Amino acid sequence: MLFVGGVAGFAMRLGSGLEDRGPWGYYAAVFGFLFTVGQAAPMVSFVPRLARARWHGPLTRASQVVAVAGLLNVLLFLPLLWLVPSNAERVTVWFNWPWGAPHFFDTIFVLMLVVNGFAFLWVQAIPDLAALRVQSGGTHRLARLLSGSFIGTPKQWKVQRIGLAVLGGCYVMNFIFVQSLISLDYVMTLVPGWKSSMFPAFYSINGLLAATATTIVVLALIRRFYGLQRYITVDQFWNIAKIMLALNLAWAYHWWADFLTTWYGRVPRETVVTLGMRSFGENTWLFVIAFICCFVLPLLILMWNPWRKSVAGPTVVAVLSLIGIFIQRIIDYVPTYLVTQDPLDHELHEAIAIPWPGLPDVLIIVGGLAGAIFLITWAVKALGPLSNWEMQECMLLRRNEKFLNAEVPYVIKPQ
Amino acid sequence: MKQAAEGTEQDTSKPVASIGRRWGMVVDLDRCTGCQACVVACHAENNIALNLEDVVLQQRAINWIRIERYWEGEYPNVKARFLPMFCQHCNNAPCEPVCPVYATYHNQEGLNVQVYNRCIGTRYCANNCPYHARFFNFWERDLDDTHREYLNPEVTVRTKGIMEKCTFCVQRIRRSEWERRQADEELQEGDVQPACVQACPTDTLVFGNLEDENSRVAQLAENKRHYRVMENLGTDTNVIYLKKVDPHASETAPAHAGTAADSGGNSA
Amino acid sequence: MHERPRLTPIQINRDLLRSVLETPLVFYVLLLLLMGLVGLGVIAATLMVSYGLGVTGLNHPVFWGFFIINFVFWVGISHAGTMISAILRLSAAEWRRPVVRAAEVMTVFSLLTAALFVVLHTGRPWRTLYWAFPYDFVRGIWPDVRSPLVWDPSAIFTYLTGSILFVYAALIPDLALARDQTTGWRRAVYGVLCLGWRGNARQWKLLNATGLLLSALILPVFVSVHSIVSWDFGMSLVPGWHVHIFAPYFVVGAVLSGVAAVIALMAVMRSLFRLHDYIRPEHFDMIGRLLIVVALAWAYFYFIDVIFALLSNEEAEYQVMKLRLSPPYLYLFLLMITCNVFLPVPIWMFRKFRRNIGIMVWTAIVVNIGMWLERFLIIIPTLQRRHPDAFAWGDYSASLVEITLVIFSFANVALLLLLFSKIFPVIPIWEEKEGHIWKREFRIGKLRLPAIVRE
Amino acid sequence: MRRRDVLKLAGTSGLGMGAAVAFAGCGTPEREFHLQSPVEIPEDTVTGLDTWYATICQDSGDGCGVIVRVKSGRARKIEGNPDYPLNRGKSSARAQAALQTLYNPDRIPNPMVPRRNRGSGRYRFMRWDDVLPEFQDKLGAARESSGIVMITEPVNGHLGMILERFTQSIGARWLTFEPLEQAAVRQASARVFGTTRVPQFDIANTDYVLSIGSNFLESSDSLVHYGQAYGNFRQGEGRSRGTFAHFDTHLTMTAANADEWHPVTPGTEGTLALSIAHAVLDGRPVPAALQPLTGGEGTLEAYAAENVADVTGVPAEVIQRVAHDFAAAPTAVAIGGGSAAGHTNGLFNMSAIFALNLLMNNVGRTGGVLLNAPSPLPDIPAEAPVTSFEEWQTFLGEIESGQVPQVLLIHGANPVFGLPGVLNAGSTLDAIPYIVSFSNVLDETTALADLILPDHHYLESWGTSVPPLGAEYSTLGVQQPVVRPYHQEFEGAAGTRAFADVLLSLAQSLGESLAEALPWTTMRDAIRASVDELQARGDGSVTSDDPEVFWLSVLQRGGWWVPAESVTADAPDLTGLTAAEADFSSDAGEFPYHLIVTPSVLLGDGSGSLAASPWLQSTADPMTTGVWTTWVALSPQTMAALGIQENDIVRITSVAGSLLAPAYPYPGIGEGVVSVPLGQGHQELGRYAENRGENALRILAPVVQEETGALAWSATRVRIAPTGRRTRLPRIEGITAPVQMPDEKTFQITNETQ
Ligand SMILES: Nc1nc2c(c(=O)[nH]1)N[C@H]1C(S)=C(S)[C@@H](COP(=O)(O)OP(=O)(O)OC[C@H]3O[C@@H](n4cnc5c(=O)[nH]c(N)nc54)[C@H](O)[C@@H]3O)O[C@H]1N2
Ligand code: SF4
Ligand code: SF4
Ligand code: SF4
Ligand code: SF4
Ligand code: SF4
Repeated sequence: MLFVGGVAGFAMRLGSGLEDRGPWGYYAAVFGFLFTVGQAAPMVSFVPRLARARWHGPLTRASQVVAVAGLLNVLLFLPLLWLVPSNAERVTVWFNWPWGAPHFFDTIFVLMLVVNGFAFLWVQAIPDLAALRVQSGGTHRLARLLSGSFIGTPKQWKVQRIGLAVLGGCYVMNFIFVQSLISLDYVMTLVPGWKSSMFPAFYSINGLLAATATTIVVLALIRRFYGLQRYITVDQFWNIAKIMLALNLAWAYHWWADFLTTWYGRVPRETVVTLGMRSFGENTWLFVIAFICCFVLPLLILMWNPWRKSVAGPTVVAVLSLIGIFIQRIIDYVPTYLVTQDPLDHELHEAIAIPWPGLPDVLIIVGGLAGAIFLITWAVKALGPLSNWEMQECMLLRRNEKFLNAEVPYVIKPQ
Repeated sequence: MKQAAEGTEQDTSKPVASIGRRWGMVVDLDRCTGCQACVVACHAENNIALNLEDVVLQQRAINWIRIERYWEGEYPNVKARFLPMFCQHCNNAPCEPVCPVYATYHNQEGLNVQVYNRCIGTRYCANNCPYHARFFNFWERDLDDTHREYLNPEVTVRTKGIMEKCTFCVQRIRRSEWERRQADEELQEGDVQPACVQACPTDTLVFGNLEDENSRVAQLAENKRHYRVMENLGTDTNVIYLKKVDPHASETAPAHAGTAADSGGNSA
Repeated sequence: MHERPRLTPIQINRDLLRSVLETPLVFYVLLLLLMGLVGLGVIAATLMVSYGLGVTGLNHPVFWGFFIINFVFWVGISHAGTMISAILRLSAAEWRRPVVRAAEVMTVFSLLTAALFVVLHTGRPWRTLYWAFPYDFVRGIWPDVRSPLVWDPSAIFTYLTGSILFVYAALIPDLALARDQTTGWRRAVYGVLCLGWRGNARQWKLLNATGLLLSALILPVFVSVHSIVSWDFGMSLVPGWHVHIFAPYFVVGAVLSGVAAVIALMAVMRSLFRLHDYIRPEHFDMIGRLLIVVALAWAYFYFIDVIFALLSNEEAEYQVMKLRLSPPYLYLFLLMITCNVFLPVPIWMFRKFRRNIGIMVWTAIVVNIGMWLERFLIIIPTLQRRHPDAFAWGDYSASLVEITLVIFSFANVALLLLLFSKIFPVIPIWEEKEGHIWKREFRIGKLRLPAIVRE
Repeated sequence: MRRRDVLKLAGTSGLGMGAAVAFAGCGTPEREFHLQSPVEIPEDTVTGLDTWYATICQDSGDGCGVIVRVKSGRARKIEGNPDYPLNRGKSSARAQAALQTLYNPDRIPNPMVPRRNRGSGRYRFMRWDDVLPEFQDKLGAARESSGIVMITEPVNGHLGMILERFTQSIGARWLTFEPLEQAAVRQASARVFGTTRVPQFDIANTDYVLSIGSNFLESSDSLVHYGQAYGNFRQGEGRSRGTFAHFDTHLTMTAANADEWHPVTPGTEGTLALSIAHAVLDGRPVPAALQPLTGGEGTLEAYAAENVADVTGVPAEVIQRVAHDFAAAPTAVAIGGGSAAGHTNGLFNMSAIFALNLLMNNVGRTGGVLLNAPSPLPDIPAEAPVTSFEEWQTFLGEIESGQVPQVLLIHGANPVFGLPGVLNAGSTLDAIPYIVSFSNVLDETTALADLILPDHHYLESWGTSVPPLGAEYSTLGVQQPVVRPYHQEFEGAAGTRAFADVLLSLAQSLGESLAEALPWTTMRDAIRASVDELQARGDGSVTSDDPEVFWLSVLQRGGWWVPAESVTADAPDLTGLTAAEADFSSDAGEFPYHLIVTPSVLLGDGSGSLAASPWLQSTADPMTTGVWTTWVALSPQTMAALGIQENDIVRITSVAGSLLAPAYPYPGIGEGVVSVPLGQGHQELGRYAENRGENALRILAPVVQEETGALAWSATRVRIAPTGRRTRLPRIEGITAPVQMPDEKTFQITNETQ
């Protein structure tokens, strides 16, 4: 229903036409947020696997299932193609490429990322779906459809593992690439004179932070609503919280590098955008809130061991981080879409204040979130909240044993 | 002292208390003939080390003021343009915050001051100066022969390892202040003439107190031909140029072009 | 397969103290050679201080040259220490054990060398005390904290202090061991140095806490040091330097060159001190995998930098990039990206190559060549084309003095490492023993699999 | 020598000298300088304050007034004299650099004789008392047989007067040397304006300047004066901006400052001028004064724009448009000079150009051509006589054929350096048995001397100058010593002596008519006598009843001047002038390029000791920014055709010789012309000048302008060949020619003239 409300909001916006992208700022922010958040989460399952730490078992499904929101993301993306000019009317990374830039190519890349996410999810879920297929005697249609003839021979496992590794690796690179591209084509190059090389990286860092934050939130929700307290323990939260804290710090670090370089240089065409519009100046309060949510509060909360080594602490911080990222997206998209100057100008003359969202905007925000949550919930239901085979693998290779007088975790290293 | 340039919002708030005096220079490009009198006058006044041939070949020649010559167009419609360039005494100087030892700072009269005995020669300030106005002493100078006879005793002789640049002939400013002080008077318009200003036959260079509305320099600075070099860097210079008048130019050369529309001369 | 051999503590002691207790001929040969190179460097530096910076190839506009390149390079190498010790210690990675001390010590020595270059490159080095010391020696004027050149020594000396403490704290048990294994004046010296270590539970607990605390504290320093060095360039207005991405870009580059240097160092130690049981192919394997990520991250940042130079719509930046991409710099550019990414990363993708120590050493050297060239390409072509005022564009060619001093820097670090290895054991003996204690085997099905304690 | 007492300015606290002095307020600057020196202070006290003394700059013969800052007995800075009418407080690069010629480490400090032979390069210092008697004897002996030759630069003022009388009374032949002779200009001026003193073109007040070949901003009669005028011409207050059109063989510094400039084929400047005249007349009949130029046709139809476009290289519509603008301007002036005067048809060229002023009827009017004020003293000439090249050829020919003079006296001239190499002036003059040079640096001609009696530097000696240029005031500029001679006479050393003083004391010793003609013992006395005459007039910039006070005040001011009475000149007389085409040294086949030698704004044509000043050597040439050496400016097309790269050393060969120079791709020159700057190529002249660059005067072909006898120094053709060698040309602009960034132009232009 909320999603339908969101569609209504979209229709209202559509009524005012696609010529002027000013009113579409919030819509674009929602897209930016969902795209980042939705597509980021799967990376969290890939990275610990790479490090062979063996605590990540419970969270793989939680993180990867968020990728199904990609469907919504693609739909949200399409109207943006009409909102932004082609590379002939602005200075872009496509330079003078004569056709299709950036619209056609960006669509391809976005689709590629989404497809990659789905593929990753699918490959990861194959053994579980196979188990489901066998358990249900072949009646579960989805399982039968998606798991094919997987029965768990060593060769099939090997192929699956390689597929997982390759898809995971590609996914990380794809993600960073596409986020950087989106940040350039749909945000930065729309503003005349704004050429901060930090921005794509910062945008991607927001994404990486969103990865851990989303995973924690989804994990917490799954834990709560599926009653999986025995499987999803503090361990998972604690380990991801460490990564998340590092990313919160990285977020602040990247912002600070951009800020310091701009502020120190005192070049008017840089300060008007970075300082006047995106940090201090017109939109100070919004930025301060984002800063507090993404850096200050997470640092203050996760500094303390009891709060870090719990379930609630990281979850709270994750939610705060997500709020901060959303505000950051608003700061990214809304004022840049309200810029009326020609993108080929040398300098932005006036920093733009972010207006309050109108009713259509609120509907779109709520609707977008609702739609994404709806898709994710459905996928969790369809595929299951935990990945059985990962859980089993982790439990096999990581166990608590006695050592002298204490009980310590041992990690078995077959490689 | 806020000096907003036209068309851009510049926050140039330098926390330097003004004492009602901001030294500035106006350079009228329509007058300069390229005769180099200013260059030699500056050398004579400021004890600049001799630019011997090997120093020039090493690209270490020191010329606090230089006449930049730009080509424009192609034969036979070729022109040469002369641009006197020296330290612009920027109110928002990029060279100042980067000096680790406060050897260069902005004083209350608007001058960008170079303190020789404090400079340790990191050369960061020279990298950061957009106008290439700073010069470094790579060698120790040889003053054993007769060249020390005509040194100006009011100007320090710099050893190796020290950065130097145009000072707006600060020794002349101080000297004129002292002379007026002996007579219990204030500095007046026309009292101070830096060496280059004094030598220039065409009156291209005009010096004075930009804060004094009645001074010639302040009035010329409001001339409708006025502009600053590299204005968009936000350096807020105290040197203001008056555009060259060329009745045959197709349009006023834009300071910023969205695309490289205007001919910029030969490519390097 | 886990190749960890079975070693007794006595064996470990003997092997790892060998470099301290015995002095083979090759040591003297190396010592003389390195001291010769260092001596040449001292002569070159004296020439420079007497005659002025004219003996270098620096000119107007290229005011910074080989010395700054070298400075940034060595600060970059110094990042290996923390990367390996602190991060791996905090994440309890098992394979760090033989590597940590060598990496940390290399950090200390490369930082010292880097600091030396900073002092050398100034016009009046005998006055640079004014700058490095936060005290108003004369007339109540303190160093200007607005300047990145003041942040530099703060960061470097903080890092240096932290690293020295790190090294020293981890050395204590080994010094105690050395004390126990030597006699005479050596025993006395080691005795004093080990601060009365007895090896009881309380002391071990303190040592662990120290290690963890220092690791956690030094991590932000590690990130900040090379960020601050990058801001020597980032804070300027020079087109090509005023790049916002410099901070993380430099940090990643530093990690890349530092870790590659550690690879080379480990291989040298392994062959020189016959430590084949301790430094095993699996270590190189792990480092190789880490390097893939780092190299790709570096490539991402570099790619962004290049794109933005072309994208900025500023002619001056475009001219800088054009200069970098025209001969002769074009060849250096191609060499650099080949050395940093296109050659090593595909090699590192394969387990077989990762476990081949010879190949790893070559890729490490290649990476460091590439990183030195990267700093060169950041500094020199940019200064040649500074700013839209084209009247003073110029060129640069390094002089013999500069080249000598660069070689000197390598010789200096090598010499210091050599001397260190003579006095202290290069592999933390107690960590090795700890690793042996913490391992165990498990049976799963028909396999006996090794395991290690985690956290 | 006694210290001077200089009166404090009236108005500041006087020291009760008793007599009043009045300064007439003509052309006074806004602020007076405190030219003061305490009276009655003992000799050796160093006061710690600096003092300024006024004198005349002698670095270019223009005679600008300068003031010199002296502190602790050393000259520290030279500035323009704000009072002096010619330059009104402004100065040039050369004036500033006089400090370095004064304190030149290679100055000759004592009288010298060569150790063994002439030109051995090793000298022995002598004392004046030891050498003067012998010199006097030889002079006396040669006087008997009329075998004395004196070679100097062209001088005016008191030195000119003294030399004139000296050479006349002693029966010496007096030759003056001007490397790039301006005879065509002077004679054209005589024909058109009725006086050989080239008039002042009133650029400051005119609306349109049409210039053909002239280089009035870089080397002329007073580039400082014309620089000031140009500044006023452009943006002077109370007047609208003037327009400046220039025609020249290539883009010179003067051309660079024009609103439009057009290349003209060398030698066709006169044709161009007549074409412009034709367009200005626009069908009206040719005035009587210009009739001779029509060559008997009666009309200038032959010079219609379409007819001459090919031969001059200037498009017809340009000629017509410029002529139209020239004629339509409220006031306009036509200037000529430079290489146009150096062709075989130079007189024709210059006359045609100057005649354009007659068309505009602007002679004697503001904004037009102003005749120069006469010298204030009847026997002190404003003009300096110049010996023509033909005479030089004759003179050298006589020596070669056996008529060898016995004594040669040289001062201020360097013919061995400046004459075309084919004349072999060095070896010819070497035949003279006794050569005495008064130069204070060892130059190429002085290297032949048997006795060197070094002169003071002009900052150390007395003299006067009647400025050749100046319509407003009749001026006598007084040059006084501002410092004691750097090489002074006392126990240990012999020191230098003023040239004029040596001559005067010789005149006294040689007696008879000489002593009568030159009744003074020192130059100072001679000047004082003239100044007393001026005092007696009772008018002018300084008046006083007391001659002593008058004298001191004149010294303080730097001279005396009075507004000019109206000057009469002869009527224009162009009869006998025929339009002629320029001849060249050789045909275009073997020698395809015109060689245009350009005197440098810094180093001049190489005469004098300007090349010994490191400042002048190291200051950028305004057009190429080259320093310390000679180059050849070639068009990029020429270079491509010859396969030459920038910095390649090329050989430039004329019928008279060849020289080597690095090639500089010059955007402002066409394919048929090459340009070489003058000023270098010395073999002597000290450590800063020796053995660097090339002297292009050496390879000038000995082509003579028939009507004037002057050297046709623009008539040389050359060929160019690569040598395969390269060098690095030291340039201030660095290694690449700088460009403007299109998005951030440092040099900005507007096309609004208001
Ligand atoms: N007439 C006379 N002459 C004498 C003597 C005498 O008694 N009478 N005494 C003789 C003796 S014994 C001596 S030691 C010498 C001393 O000779 P000087 O060195 O001349 O000593 P002072 O005159 O006390 O001070 C010199 C200058 O230093 C300045 N000054 C003060 N403080 C500072 C500061 O912190 N920094 C700087 N840069 N300048 C400062 C003062 O204003 C003064 O102008 O004179 C000798 N000559
Ligand atoms: S022009 Fe250069 S040196 Fe002068 S103040 Fe500005 S930045 Fe500093
Ligand atoms: S060169 Fe001197 S003035 Fe410039 S930054 Fe270094 S210390 Fe400061
Ligand atoms: S103001 Fe003084 S220091 Fe500056 S350029 Fe002119 S003469 Fe030189
Ligand atoms: S003195 Fe005046 S006219 Fe001559 S170059 Fe300098 S600024 Fe230009
Ligand atoms: S123009 Fe001649 S006379 Fe006048 S100042 Fe310059 S050099 Fe001296």
